[in-house]
Amino acid sequence: MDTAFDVERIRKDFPVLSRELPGGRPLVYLDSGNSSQKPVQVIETMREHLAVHYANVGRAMHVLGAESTEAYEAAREKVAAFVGAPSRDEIVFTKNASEALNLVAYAFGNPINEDPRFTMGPGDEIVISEMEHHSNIVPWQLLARRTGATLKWFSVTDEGRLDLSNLDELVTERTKIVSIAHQSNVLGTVNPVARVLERVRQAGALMMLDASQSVPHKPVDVTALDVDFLAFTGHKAVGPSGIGVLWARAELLDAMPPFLGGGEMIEAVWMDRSTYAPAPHKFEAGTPPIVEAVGLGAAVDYLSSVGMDAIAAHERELTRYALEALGEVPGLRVVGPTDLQDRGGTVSFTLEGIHPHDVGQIMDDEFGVAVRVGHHCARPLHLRFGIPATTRASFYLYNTPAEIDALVRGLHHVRKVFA
Amino acid sequence: MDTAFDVERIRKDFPVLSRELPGGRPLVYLDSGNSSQKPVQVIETMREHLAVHYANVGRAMHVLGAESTEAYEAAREKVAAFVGAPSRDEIVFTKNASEALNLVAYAFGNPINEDPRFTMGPGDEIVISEMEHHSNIVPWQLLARRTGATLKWFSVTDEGRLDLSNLDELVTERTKIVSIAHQSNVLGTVNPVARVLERVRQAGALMMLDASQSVPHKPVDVTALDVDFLAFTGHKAVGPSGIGVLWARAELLDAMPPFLGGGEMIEAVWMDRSTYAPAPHKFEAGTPPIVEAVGLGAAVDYLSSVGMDAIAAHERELTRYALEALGEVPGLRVVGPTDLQDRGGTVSFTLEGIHPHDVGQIMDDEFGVAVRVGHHCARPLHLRFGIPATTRASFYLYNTPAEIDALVRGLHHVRKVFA
Amino acid sequence: MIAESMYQELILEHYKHPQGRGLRDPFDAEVHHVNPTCGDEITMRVKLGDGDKVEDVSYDGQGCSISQAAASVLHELATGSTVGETLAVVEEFTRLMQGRGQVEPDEDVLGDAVAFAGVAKFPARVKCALLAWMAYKDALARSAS
Amino acid sequence: MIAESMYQELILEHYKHPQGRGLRDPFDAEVHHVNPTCGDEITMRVKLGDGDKVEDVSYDGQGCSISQAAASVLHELATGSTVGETLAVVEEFTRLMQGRGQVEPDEDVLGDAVAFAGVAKFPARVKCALLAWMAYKDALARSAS
Ligand SMILES: Cc1ncc(COP(=O)(O)O)c(C=O)c1O
Ligand SMILES: Cc1ncc(COP(=O)(O)O)c(C=O)c1O
Repeated sequence: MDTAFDVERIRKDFPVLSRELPGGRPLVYLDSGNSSQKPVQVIETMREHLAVHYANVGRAMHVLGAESTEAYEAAREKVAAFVGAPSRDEIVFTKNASEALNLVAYAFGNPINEDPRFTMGPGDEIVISEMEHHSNIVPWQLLARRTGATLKWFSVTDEGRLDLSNLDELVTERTKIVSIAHQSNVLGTVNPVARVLERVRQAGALMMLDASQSVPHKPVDVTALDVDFLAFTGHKAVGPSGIGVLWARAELLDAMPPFLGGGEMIEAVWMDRSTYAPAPHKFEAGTPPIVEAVGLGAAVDYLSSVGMDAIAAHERELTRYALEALGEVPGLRVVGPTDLQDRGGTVSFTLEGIHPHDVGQIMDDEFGVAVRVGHHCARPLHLRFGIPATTRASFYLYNTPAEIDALVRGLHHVRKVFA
Repeated sequence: MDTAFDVERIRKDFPVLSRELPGGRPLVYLDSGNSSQKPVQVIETMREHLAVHYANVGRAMHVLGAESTEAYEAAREKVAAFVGAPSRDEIVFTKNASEALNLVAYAFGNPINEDPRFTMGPGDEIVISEMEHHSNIVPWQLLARRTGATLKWFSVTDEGRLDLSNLDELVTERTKIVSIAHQSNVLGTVNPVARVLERVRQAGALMMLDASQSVPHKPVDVTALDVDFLAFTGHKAVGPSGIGVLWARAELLDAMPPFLGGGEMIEAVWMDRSTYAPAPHKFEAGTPPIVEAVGLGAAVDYLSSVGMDAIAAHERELTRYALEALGEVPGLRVVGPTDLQDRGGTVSFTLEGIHPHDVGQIMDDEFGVAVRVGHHCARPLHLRFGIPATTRASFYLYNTPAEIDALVRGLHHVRKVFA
Repeated sequence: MIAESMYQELILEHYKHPQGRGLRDPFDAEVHHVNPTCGDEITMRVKLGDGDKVEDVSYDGQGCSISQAAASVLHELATGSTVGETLAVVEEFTRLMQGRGQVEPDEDVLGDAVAFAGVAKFPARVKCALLAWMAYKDALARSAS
Repeated sequence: MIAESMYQELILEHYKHPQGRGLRDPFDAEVHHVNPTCGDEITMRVKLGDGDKVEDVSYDGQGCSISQAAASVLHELATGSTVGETLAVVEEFTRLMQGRGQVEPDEDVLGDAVAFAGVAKFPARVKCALLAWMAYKDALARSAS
């Protein structure tokens, strides 16, 4: 392992990692792709804000209001810097990645809207992929049903890669938006954004990235990616629940109709009409997740202090180690790339003749190994591979090779139980 | 004051109340109508959940997942009991009251929907009131614009009461939904729900209550109120930011189309279609505000342990005291009822010749008195009274008569500064 | 080990050696149930006889050990009993499963099915345990009509 | 007292005794600006002379002490200066106001307007302080065209 990266020191920052589970089992947390654990730096920042700096933001003119607003807006600034956004005003706080994806989907085909980029009706097309999380499928299905537009999708190859062979037929001048995962939450695959984007630009469409599984794990720079929208979620990035992020180009935020209406997203309100605040506030109706944004600010500070490059390198080593070790378990089949090329630290697999639900439960019950089992909110991808479910181990900065050893030991035991 | 109600003991639960502001000022927090402070019971519950019980909910099969899910669903049960909901499945967690109001507004006029109660188009009518918070105005304006329906509203009398004189003309068989505040966030007025509801039922329409300002302050029972939808928000009820609640009758939740699409709101997903989970999960797309819901559960536990009747009685005494004391400040005019009949602990006023922004700033700067100044997200109500802004003092369980004395002292000083 | 509360010897035994598996003729009703969230499936046939007697419960399906073992245990309990008796068991089993681990199971009613008590603590698995039992209830309703 | 950083004697003085208030003829351009979030309003007229000279800035409006005093201070600073000089002040004033209290004001450029430095710490008040100054900039642009 990278010697500069002191995983034991990092583990001390995460209180739960030294927790003993009922029955005296140690915790081996390999479910960060589902949601990550939180360092004491985030927890304490939130506790302190709640205890002595809390008030509503924006509206209040007193000391607490000013402190709370400052902390909330500082978090926006931190997040903007973290993903390389040209302006903090391009960062919209949502409750999770799903809301961010829906916010963009609802911008299309809204009769209120006049910008041609966001009109949507029969004949218009939306393109997603077969490896998407439900949160990047269902909003577009609902949009297609509301507007009569057509939903299309990229297939996935047997190796778990985006099938780009029909890119030019899929993305055409009828396409209004292409939305795909930056990194798959099942396969670990990192998608070739630049190649897709090139075609999207030719077609004159917009492009969104679901970066829920990339932003927490490696350096992501929206300016370098050059896409139009990007969504991610705080709870997978050592931040709290209840906070997500939509980044979008300023001019697109300007062009989009409002989504949720209410306090703080307005400029002036009469009974019969309203004018709206400039972005990002235009999309932040009501009291925002204040403490959660502040917590996310502390989370990106934490990740930055460790270093995103170092985190990515650490996860790469863990993935290499895991792919090797899992390869030796009889009957185990990895679903997704088995090499390290363009893949992150998420490894899903099947174990012959044993249902993942049984794998997961015994791993937890007997070894304290927390893996995720099921379709991981990517049912169409599992249908594509003809399997109802997989077992998924996902790694983060606090995981160790010893934990992967525990996983493998557990799998051998599971095989014995069901032999 | 009520002797059984030990406000000094309660104050000790709220860390910020013993905080000294810069310059050695004590904090006099009279802005709970904007957002309330948090007791250590809520803060600690959240801290502990984040530190040692956190994982994603619903999907995970390991110990942490089970603990987190249990805590999240237990919070739903607590909230259901707190507002007298017949079933915990009628409690939908949102990010704030605004999302809850928008969720219901987006249920109307959605081409996906087939239930006649939720169709909406030209000729259909929506009824709100002139005293609404922007969060109960803008969603309906946007709905009217999307669908071509007509937005109408109740006027407000000079005394700050809902003008019901034209109730029968306003609410007719063309009306599909009536949405009004249970208690005004500016006037303090508690609206006559039963009288309006009677007419709504005659007209065959649905009725929503914006209970953001009532649920935190007095016993509220959805079964007794007998309305169809009710929204409130955690941060005004000693709970965290990032969490709100929609209560709705089970059969209406069933009839409504989904709003946000994504993980956890589905039953099964194919690339081209999906089936949806039963309510409440149908309306909780993506990872919910887990820790925030758990915090809200602790908040309603806290409020219940003090007793909502006792809290209401305490606030009533504070309001009586404040109305009397403020009545003696020269040039001060209360906007809203000046008696205690059907009114809560929110008192807004103007001070002749002095702009509320100046009042608020000097109160804070020199006395540490936190009041809210502006239009309090109720601009149409201020337009109706012909004033750009008011100063608002709002009380909660932790406030004392001495704090009202400080407010009054401050106002006298403000008058001197600007004399 | 906590595992023992869930993967009882009896459950594993039924999973590895399912009783009465396979679809048989004759039957009064056949139903097909799916748990869409995890993909578990079951096809179940019921044959009723005189005096409300359950003559045969035959089934086929795929899924985790819990769902498969539950079907096997159900077959054993139901075959030869009366409809009334089995409905009482179904009801008690459902109550136990939906009790989030807070319900004290009635062993006299449940018999071998009490082995599933540990499942109730895992909301994600409750549906697996109930799949066959809900299918059975459905099949009974269809036989009657 | 923190108040002193915001309600400077000078601000209160200008608020109570506004300089140059009232709309006057002749003028080259008149603008009306509103701060919709707080309702503050200002109507402003600008009269330019030879050599880019600002001959008169006249105004009327309503709002809080900060917005009203800002107009009065602006009147004093601008009248008699050149357009170029006043634009430099507007720019520095804007920079100060949008600096969230982190910007060190340049007193040489700002003159009396430095009294508003404390406002920058209160985002809600920044718009009040800027209302007249933005109106002035707008009026200049319209005079020129
Ligand atoms: C009456 C009323 N309705 C709605 C809201 C909106 O609540 P939130 O900001 O939590 O969405 C508020 C508070 O801001 C309110 O006072
Ligand atoms: C790829 C991907 N997209 C979207 C989401 C949704 O994120 P959230 O649940 O925070 O809305 C997730 C995680 O659940 C994910 O892994």
